[in-house]
Amino acid sequence: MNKIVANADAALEGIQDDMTLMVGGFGLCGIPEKSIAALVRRGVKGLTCISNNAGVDDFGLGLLLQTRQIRKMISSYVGENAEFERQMLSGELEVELIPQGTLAERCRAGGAGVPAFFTPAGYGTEVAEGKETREFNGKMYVLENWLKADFALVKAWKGDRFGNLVYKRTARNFNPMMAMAGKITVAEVEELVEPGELDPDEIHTPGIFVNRIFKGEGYEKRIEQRTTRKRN
Amino acid sequence: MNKIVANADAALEGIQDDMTLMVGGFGLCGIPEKSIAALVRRGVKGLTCISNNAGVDDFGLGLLLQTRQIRKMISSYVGENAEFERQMLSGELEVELIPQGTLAERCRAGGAGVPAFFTPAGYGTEVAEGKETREFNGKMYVLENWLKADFALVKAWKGDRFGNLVYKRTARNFNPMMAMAGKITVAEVEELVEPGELDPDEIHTPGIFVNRIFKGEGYEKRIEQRTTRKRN
Amino acid sequence: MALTKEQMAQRIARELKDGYYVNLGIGIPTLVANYVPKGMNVVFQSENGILGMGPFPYEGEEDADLINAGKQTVTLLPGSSIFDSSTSFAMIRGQQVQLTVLGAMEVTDTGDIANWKIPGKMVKGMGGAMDLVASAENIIVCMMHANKAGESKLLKQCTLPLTGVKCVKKVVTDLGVFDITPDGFLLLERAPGVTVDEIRSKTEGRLVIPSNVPEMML
Amino acid sequence: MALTKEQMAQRIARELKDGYYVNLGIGIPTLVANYVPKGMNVVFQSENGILGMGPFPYEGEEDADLINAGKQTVTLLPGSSIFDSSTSFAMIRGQQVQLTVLGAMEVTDTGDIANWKIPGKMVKGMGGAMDLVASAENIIVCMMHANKAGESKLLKQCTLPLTGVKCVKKVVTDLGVFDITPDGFLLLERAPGVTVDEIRSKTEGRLVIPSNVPEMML
Repeated sequence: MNKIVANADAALEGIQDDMTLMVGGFGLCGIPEKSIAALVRRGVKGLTCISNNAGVDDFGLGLLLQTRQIRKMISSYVGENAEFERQMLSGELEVELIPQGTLAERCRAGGAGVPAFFTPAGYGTEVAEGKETREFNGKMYVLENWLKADFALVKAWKGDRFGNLVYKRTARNFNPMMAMAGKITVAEVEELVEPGELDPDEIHTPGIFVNRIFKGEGYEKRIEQRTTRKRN
Repeated sequence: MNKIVANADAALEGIQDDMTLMVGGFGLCGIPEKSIAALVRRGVKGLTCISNNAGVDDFGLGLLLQTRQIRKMISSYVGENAEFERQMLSGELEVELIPQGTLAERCRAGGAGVPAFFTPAGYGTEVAEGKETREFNGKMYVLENWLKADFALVKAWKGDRFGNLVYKRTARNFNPMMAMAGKITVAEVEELVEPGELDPDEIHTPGIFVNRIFKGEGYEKRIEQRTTRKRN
Repeated sequence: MALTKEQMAQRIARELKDGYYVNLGIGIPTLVANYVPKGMNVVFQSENGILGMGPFPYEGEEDADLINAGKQTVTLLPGSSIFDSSTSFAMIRGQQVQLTVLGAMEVTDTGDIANWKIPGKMVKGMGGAMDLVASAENIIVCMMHANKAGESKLLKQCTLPLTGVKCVKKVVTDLGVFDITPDGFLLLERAPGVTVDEIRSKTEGRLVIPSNVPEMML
Repeated sequence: MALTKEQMAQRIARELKDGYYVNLGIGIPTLVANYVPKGMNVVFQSENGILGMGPFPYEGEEDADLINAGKQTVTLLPGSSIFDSSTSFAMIRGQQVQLTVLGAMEVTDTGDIANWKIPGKMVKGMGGAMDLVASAENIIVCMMHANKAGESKLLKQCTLPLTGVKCVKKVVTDLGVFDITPDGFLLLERAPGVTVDEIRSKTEGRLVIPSNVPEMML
């Protein structure tokens, strides 16, 4: 079982125009930097990207917005990006906003073979418009469908050639659910280790969910809001 | 934040007749031995137990069957227990059988605030009788409801006073989902460690799901099917 | 005198109880963490996947892999845990978080809240707000009593698109503290020096004024 | 000569492909693990929470915390991972497992399967079987062709309560190998020395017999 590919370009083999991609990360934390860069090089257009956020102007998914490769974003929060705002207001970019917990659960559902589930989020708001609602134990819920993707692009800290992944701190975020929901899941890691080096009890994403894995070199890991306190 | 209680008897404070309990474990692996023993001492009757299996005659939930404390079992597989069979066939014990994956997902749903979801398991069988079914992408699914419990009794390997838990090997099984779905969740552990000793990235059950925790002494950890191979 | 933002946070901190798990929204709610009473154990949840969030890191110790839901660099306290986004919202929808504090643009006297979208303006998204307000049993809204034009933000009906319906339990503004009751906003406390008349004049929604409304103690 | 159980397992092992994730049911299916062709990488999933299950432990090295879905003590191979039951069935329902092999009491010529309940007898439960058959894209049933009374187990319609409908893709019995096709059981191979006539006489369901039915090679 060897899922290692040489680099990001090899990992994205098969991604075509108009495909739907899931892209891990929260803000700029835990985003698949190398796969995003390779998407720019690949030049595929008309992409639908499912990602909690849309990057900043010159990093993360913002890079794909600059090159107009994204047709539609499915996200929970898309602030902090002037080019995004311009394309959205001009109608070049389609945007679907989904409550963050619903987004996470819809990705998990896609990976878990659950086509639909009820959630209280968005009941009574425009998010629920056109959707089935139902009462359970006196509370109202909205029926939401699974999300799946042609490719899921995720970023982990360590991985092995079976595709087993371990994430670091809050760089975990949406990556595990998206890894589950990709028809083809590409994982980029900071460190490739030998099978057996990761304790089976500590693996966050079992390798079965990952199709291709590669080691990225020189992660920028940009910080969006650098907040600190002074030493006393 | 200190959720440590002295022992199993203190941990079960509040469990009353006719309550619904979730009990972790798969076969005899990862069962909350000490809490089960304390339930026998406590003598509560008329319990509904949600547990993948029902123990063996003289261990696990079998102990509560001997003392006739269980009114109803909700499980996926209940073999290997003569007393269980006797009570079931005589009508003393009510039994509801649920596909294992559906059972796991219904527990998770209870903990995750998802009142219902669609699953393919059981479609076209007696399991789906009386339930709503629906087609998604050409395949038929059954609507299943969440499961919740007055108390969830789980067993972990290590834990801290915040209630953070780490499980060992396949003793994990149903414990994490049940920990999520208990109104009050009681965790018994082999080792109590100081907060900070468990790496935050390696915690399987975040403490928020656990209400009480105690260290069990002298685990039997009985093996149901001891299978080995000879050394060459 | 209307409360400062710091004083609003200070007042909300008095709603904390020992053993609470708390989710603080972006803005003034974040400041509440600075006023946890000494000796009280409160665990902060950040919906991007942290329980046991600590203060900002010391300069030079920022970790790009460790941020809060506001994308700020943070630290972890002993006993903290990290989890994925679906588990994070599982605990939110599963009502394991005892207190949620968030900002709002409008709140109604039945507990409806609007805080994510202004028609005609760039919409950034609801983030986790809709999940939080639809799930939490104990939601405190923290906001200015009136907008910059002087119009009340405590309304009979929201004019903006809703974030959630009948969910807010308590409102803390720069002028006072209000419970949402079947009869409307129940005035519990006044900011020091603020009169009942001023509050009445700035509240568009149904307002219930008890015979004695104490000044808040900070 | 009808196949032995070991030979049935051996035949099924020929359905394995490099890189497959495989779930083997209790009984004869478990034996398939002994016949993985040399050099082929196959990962075994156990629905109680293992990927990369290894052989039974050496005597004295049994770990009570490490069992398979049949509750037998097992070992882990390098690259294995452990997960909870909901994640395990997430991968099963999510169709990440490429091959599922399980036993049955009855199979129909449309792919229905019954393997969990005999009315009037003690019912032990379906375990994970209903999830597996409802989800897997590639299900091979492994069973004796006829029951102890000599009655066919390859039927037009199940007489026992169903485990799943229209899900079985292939059946390996002690007499032959069959694909489930729109026209019924398509006889692909005969057990060595078993005649087409014997198979026809022992098959109650619709049977399609090609002009040439090779003997199976083991």
